[in-house]
Amino acid sequence: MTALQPVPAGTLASLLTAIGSASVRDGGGAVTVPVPAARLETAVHHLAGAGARLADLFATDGDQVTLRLVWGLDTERQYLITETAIDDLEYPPLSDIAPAAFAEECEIYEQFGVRPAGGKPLNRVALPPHAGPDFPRLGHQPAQPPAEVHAPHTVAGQAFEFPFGPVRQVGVESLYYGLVTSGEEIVDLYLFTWHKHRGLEWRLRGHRPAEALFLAERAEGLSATAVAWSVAAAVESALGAEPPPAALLTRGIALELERLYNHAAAMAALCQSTGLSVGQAAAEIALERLLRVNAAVFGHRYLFGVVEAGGVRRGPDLAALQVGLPGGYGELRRAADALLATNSFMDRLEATGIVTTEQARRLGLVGPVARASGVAVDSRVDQPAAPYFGHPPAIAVRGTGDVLARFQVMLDEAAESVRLIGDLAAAGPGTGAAPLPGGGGAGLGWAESPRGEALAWVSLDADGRITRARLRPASVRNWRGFDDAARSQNVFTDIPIIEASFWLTVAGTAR
Amino acid sequence: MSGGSRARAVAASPAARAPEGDVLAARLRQRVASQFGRSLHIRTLDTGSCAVCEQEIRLLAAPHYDLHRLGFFFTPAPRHADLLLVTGPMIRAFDVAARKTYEAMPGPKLVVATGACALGGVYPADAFVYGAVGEILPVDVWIPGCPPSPLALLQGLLVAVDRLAEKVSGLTFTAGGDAEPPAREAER
Amino acid sequence: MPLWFARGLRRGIVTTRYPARPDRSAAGLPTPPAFRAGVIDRRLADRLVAVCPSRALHRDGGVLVFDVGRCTACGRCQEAAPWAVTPSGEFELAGTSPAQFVKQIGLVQEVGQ
Amino acid sequence: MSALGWLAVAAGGWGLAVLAALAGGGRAGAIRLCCALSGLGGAAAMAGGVSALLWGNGPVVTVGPAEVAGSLQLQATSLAGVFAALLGLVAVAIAAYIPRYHEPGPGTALYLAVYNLALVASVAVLAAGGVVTFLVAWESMALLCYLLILRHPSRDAVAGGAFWFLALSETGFVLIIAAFVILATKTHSMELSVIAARAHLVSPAWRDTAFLLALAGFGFKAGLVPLHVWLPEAHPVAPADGSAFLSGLIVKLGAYGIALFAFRLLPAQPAWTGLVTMAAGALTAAIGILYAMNERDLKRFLAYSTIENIGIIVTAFGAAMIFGAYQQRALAAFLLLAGLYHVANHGTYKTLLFLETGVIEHAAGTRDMDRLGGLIHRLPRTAVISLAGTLGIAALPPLNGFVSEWLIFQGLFQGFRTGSHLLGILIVTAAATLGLTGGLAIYAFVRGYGIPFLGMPRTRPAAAATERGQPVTGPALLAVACVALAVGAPVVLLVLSRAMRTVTGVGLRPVLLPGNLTVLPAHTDFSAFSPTWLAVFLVAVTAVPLLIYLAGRPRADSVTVPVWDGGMVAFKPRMQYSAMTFSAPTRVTFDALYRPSVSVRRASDDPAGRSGPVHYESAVAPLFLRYLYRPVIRAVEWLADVVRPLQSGDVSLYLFYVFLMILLAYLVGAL
Repeated sequence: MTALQPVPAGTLASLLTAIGSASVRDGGGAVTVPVPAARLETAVHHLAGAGARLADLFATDGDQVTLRLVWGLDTERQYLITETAIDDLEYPPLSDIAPAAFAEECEIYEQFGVRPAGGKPLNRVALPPHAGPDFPRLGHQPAQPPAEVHAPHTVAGQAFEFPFGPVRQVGVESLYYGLVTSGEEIVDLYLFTWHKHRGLEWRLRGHRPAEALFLAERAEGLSATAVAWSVAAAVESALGAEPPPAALLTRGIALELERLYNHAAAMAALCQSTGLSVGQAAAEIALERLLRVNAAVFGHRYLFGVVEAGGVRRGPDLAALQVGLPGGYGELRRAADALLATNSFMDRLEATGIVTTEQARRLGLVGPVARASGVAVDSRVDQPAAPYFGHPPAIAVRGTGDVLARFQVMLDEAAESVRLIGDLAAAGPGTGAAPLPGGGGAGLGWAESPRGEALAWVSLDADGRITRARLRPASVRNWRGFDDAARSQNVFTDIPIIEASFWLTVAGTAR
Repeated sequence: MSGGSRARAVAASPAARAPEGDVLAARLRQRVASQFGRSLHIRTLDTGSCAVCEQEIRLLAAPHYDLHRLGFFFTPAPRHADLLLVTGPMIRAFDVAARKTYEAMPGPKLVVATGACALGGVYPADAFVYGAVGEILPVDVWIPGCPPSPLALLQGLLVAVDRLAEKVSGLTFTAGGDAEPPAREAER
Repeated sequence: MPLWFARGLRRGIVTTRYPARPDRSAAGLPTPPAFRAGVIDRRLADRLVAVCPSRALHRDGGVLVFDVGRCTACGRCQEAAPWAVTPSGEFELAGTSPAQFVKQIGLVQEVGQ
Repeated sequence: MSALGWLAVAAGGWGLAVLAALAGGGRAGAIRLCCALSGLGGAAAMAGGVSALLWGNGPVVTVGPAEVAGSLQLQATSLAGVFAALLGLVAVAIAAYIPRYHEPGPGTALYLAVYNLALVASVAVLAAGGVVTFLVAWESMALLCYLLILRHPSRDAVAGGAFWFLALSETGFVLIIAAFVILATKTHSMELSVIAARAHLVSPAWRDTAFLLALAGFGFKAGLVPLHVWLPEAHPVAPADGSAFLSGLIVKLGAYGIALFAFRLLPAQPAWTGLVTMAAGALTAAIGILYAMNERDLKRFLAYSTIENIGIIVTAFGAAMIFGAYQQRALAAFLLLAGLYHVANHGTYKTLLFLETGVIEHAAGTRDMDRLGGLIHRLPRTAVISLAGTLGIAALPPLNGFVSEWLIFQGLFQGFRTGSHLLGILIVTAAATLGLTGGLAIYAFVRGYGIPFLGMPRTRPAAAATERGQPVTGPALLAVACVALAVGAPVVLLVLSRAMRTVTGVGLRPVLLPGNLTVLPAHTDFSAFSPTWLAVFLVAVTAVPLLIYLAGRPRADSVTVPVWDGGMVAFKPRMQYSAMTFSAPTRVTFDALYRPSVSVRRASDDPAGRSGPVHYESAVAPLFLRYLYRPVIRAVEWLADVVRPLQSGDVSLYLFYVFLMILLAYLVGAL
């Protein structure tokens, strides 16, 4: 979705003056502000203090490494990008001010060799342990490999690590948990995701947008539309292309269908994790029917290949939508009602895996997880763009932050999605794509995936090839809340429940 | 690793797979079919999929498809598994785990590569991925699709235990009749 | 639990009869392309090869080689040449050797102009 | 030769050992000679103990003029026989252990001299026929043990631990003196046998007072809760053989003292003193094992387990007293026998375990369970021997601990024979408490053996551990003794039943051993089992499948693959159960007792996100130190401040004090 309105006066302006940024560049989907390395720390202080949400942090590698911070100015309906050129190998430790930045700091160190000053230990995020100097990176190799300082069992301490994975239950993605436990409660929990790192950002370089979308859809298949949309939007805003409104309506329908089936799948997973097979069966019936709706409407059960740079490749089969959707959602609704009336199920959900509002803000969580913890962040409303201008969704928010709250948020969102689909379908969606103009550029794109805000930043060279693509699916953010949730007075058997309620993918994190 | 040579052959060139490899595979499948034909336990292995193949595999057990009626069962323990259902392009960082899982299974055992990634479609072999499951594990049955629908998975599993004949070798993927190419075909 | 029991009875059976009977839902699935004989020349073949994002197509002299295993049924080749490429409708594609997936589509001499 | 003669020989041998140690000046040869003499003395002591058991109480032998208070009065008694035999066994094992454990040197020589003197003092306690002899021997034993603990005074915590031992043992000594003084004044005799004969002269009030004083006084040494705090402080700081001697024997002397008062000096006890004794025992057993559960230091762990076993023994004694009061003399004798049997058993395997702890400490450089691991591969001999001791102390058949605990349970289960419902219930409650204790003991020793010996080494030293040059004969001897005490149970019971006839006048033989190696607990109509056949059966049950397995070896075409680990890169030592995590459930269940305090320092607590290690600490609150001893210590210090003014340093003032005291004494005498 491309942001269309100009830079407003007021808070943003005052922020910019506070940052002391000389030149402001609008367009490319966001307000872009150059910030010299010397003033970066104060700028981050100001922005974090003013309640700006650090949505992403990444680096690009030209003749020198450039650090880009993406801020969600959720009150300003805007994204703000600060650009900082790093001349030496260090930059001020941003995660001390905005803790959400930590994992990205680690990633940037792995990929570009620049690290936050102060020498705090950095975890390994994407690179496998055996990655040598010749292992492909986006930038230069780090001075020394990132220390793996995940929760070692200190002898003075009395906890031990319970290894779990990477090959886990049947039909789930590969993921390694280090579960540090005192024998009863969970003391700490950490994840290794490099088992699934496929180097997508590295692959995307040199591709044309069309091929890039093919790969981007497969970065996180369960939110293919959202990720593809974010990349497409980034390309469009980089090149200044205007997708036809009908195509944007189509994207909206696809995105909401995606949300619908994902929440059904999450419901099935919740039932499985609580051992309620009958509920799982009911939820899976709903899921399968919704997937068939997808296939009937867009020709693919998981909505691959709908979004195209500049528009969409396929239009929705509205007849099939009218026929299929009510039935599919009816199944979902009935299963949900039955579940809400099943005490043995609800008791497992209540007060399990609590994420406090403070944690959610601190770690920059997004999507249903954040909204269940009382943080009403939703890029469809905070940074609205077509087609959501005319059709704003009602955001579902809960305060308790436990699994039950996340479940309820998902149910409310499902209902809202059905309503939205109705509106969007009524507004006359269609197919078609605007041709992409030539000339390079860089732009930011975003879409609200079922897991939350999916961001993408793409820069293209003159003949339309990608020079750097940054993918940030929502999973990247929300896995960071997972260990906090798992730690809050839980026992082993709660962890699958919490994981199901987060409903994240490893593929999206490792990409 | 017993199937190593076969795996290499696959890697070398898909077209030129050693025929005696086929014979071996067929014999193995018959053996498995005779022993586990009506009760086969499946362990899944994700070597870097995009999480959609996993979703489809989970749906195999859902009411709409219910693979249990065909005598297939999922088991989390490779020790109890007769068939390894592999998704993803076989990430290099994961090969240790993949080999361990395969070696943890008792013989006779089958490997089914699932999805275009696992068949070398999406990711070319490079520093991140081997590009195909066959590079590491001795695959017996290949199931194309992105993702392979639960029906396709069912058919593949039944082929794996010789309860269905594979039909892909019989397909030509050519359609009869001919139409005149429109003029606008020239540019673009 | 009685609640669930009643629900189950009311819900009835949704399970497919596949493989005993064909399943109607298969109709909605994306399927690999089928190439119309006698329409595809080398130029078109090269364009099809170029649009294929998953390297399922390559041209080997006068033959278009199609690796079904690598095909993601994304439909890009059909968009590129709808008159020459149609959905095959085949979804039962499991094979017991990679060789079975490799299909040779004969090309014709220059068509058009 | 008479029992007393054997004991005299033992004392002589140990005396010579002292001389050898001092004369040798710590040369290796001299130390070996000293240990040889010490071992011979031990053998003699065993002989003396056994013969005392078999041939009953000997005559009282007075060395020196009878009328002088300082003269030695000695007598070999059946009651002391078990303890004497145990003393001998422990002495032999330790003698075989020392030469490889202590490196030669003057310090060692001095230590050996002290140790052998302590042996002499202990045997004197057991052979004492008179009050003065007993008290002198007792006190010297205590002081010598204090010196034993001080083997390495430079190390930290040693002085503290030793002082705990000395302070509590002196406190107990005062009470013991008081008890003896009461008896002596009421029976007008300083000779134990005479006191026992005239016990009926003592008025019930004085009798019970004396007994309770003795119970408390000896309780300090035996480690009855809440008088137990010195054990976990003193054992870790003493050298391995020193702790073995403390736990194996010295605490048993406390039990001997209690038995001496309960069954020899004051045989006619009312039920309520027995009840008090039994309750104290049961409480001690339960609390001992519960605290053992949350110790990471092997020696502290074993020390608490000693407290538990003393509790079991004293429970048996208390129940015996109750049955005695209710004229169930057979049961009383039977429970006393069972208690004594457990004394012998515990002395054996606890000595073994402490000695092996010393081996582990020397091999791996630590006693902290959470720094050990995988020792079964590096110290195979130690592992096997320790396993014998562990099975014994966990009271698992076919080892000796099971036999004696089974006997005790069988005795307690017959509480209904008292005829009083209340007492019956109380006794069975005690049995239930011991049941809980037994269960926890198995849990504790699965942990105590599994964490150090199984799994992977948790530290580099543990990985590099080797048992080359480590002592083995001593512990091995004790392991053999453990098996013998179990398999040879009928013989042991034969001997003990003879001793019981001497002590209680009840001939248990017919109701104990009806032939074919079967044991009946005191009444023929209750229950029966045969330790020997059980052992044979169990060995067969384990051996047969083993043979079948060995017969059907894995066939050639089968493959061996590593254990399924979820495909992770590599197991790390940090991924195994640690001592404290293994016992976490008990900390939750019994948190009322433990009051565990948890402190977590976690990377994600630093606002900068997730880096750095997690550090988790869970400490168990030392209730007795906090709520019992600290106030007492403060009171004592306050008292000292109060009376300090008396100490002016002025001689004439001191003479005045003396004058006042004499005056007071005359006045008291005149009344």
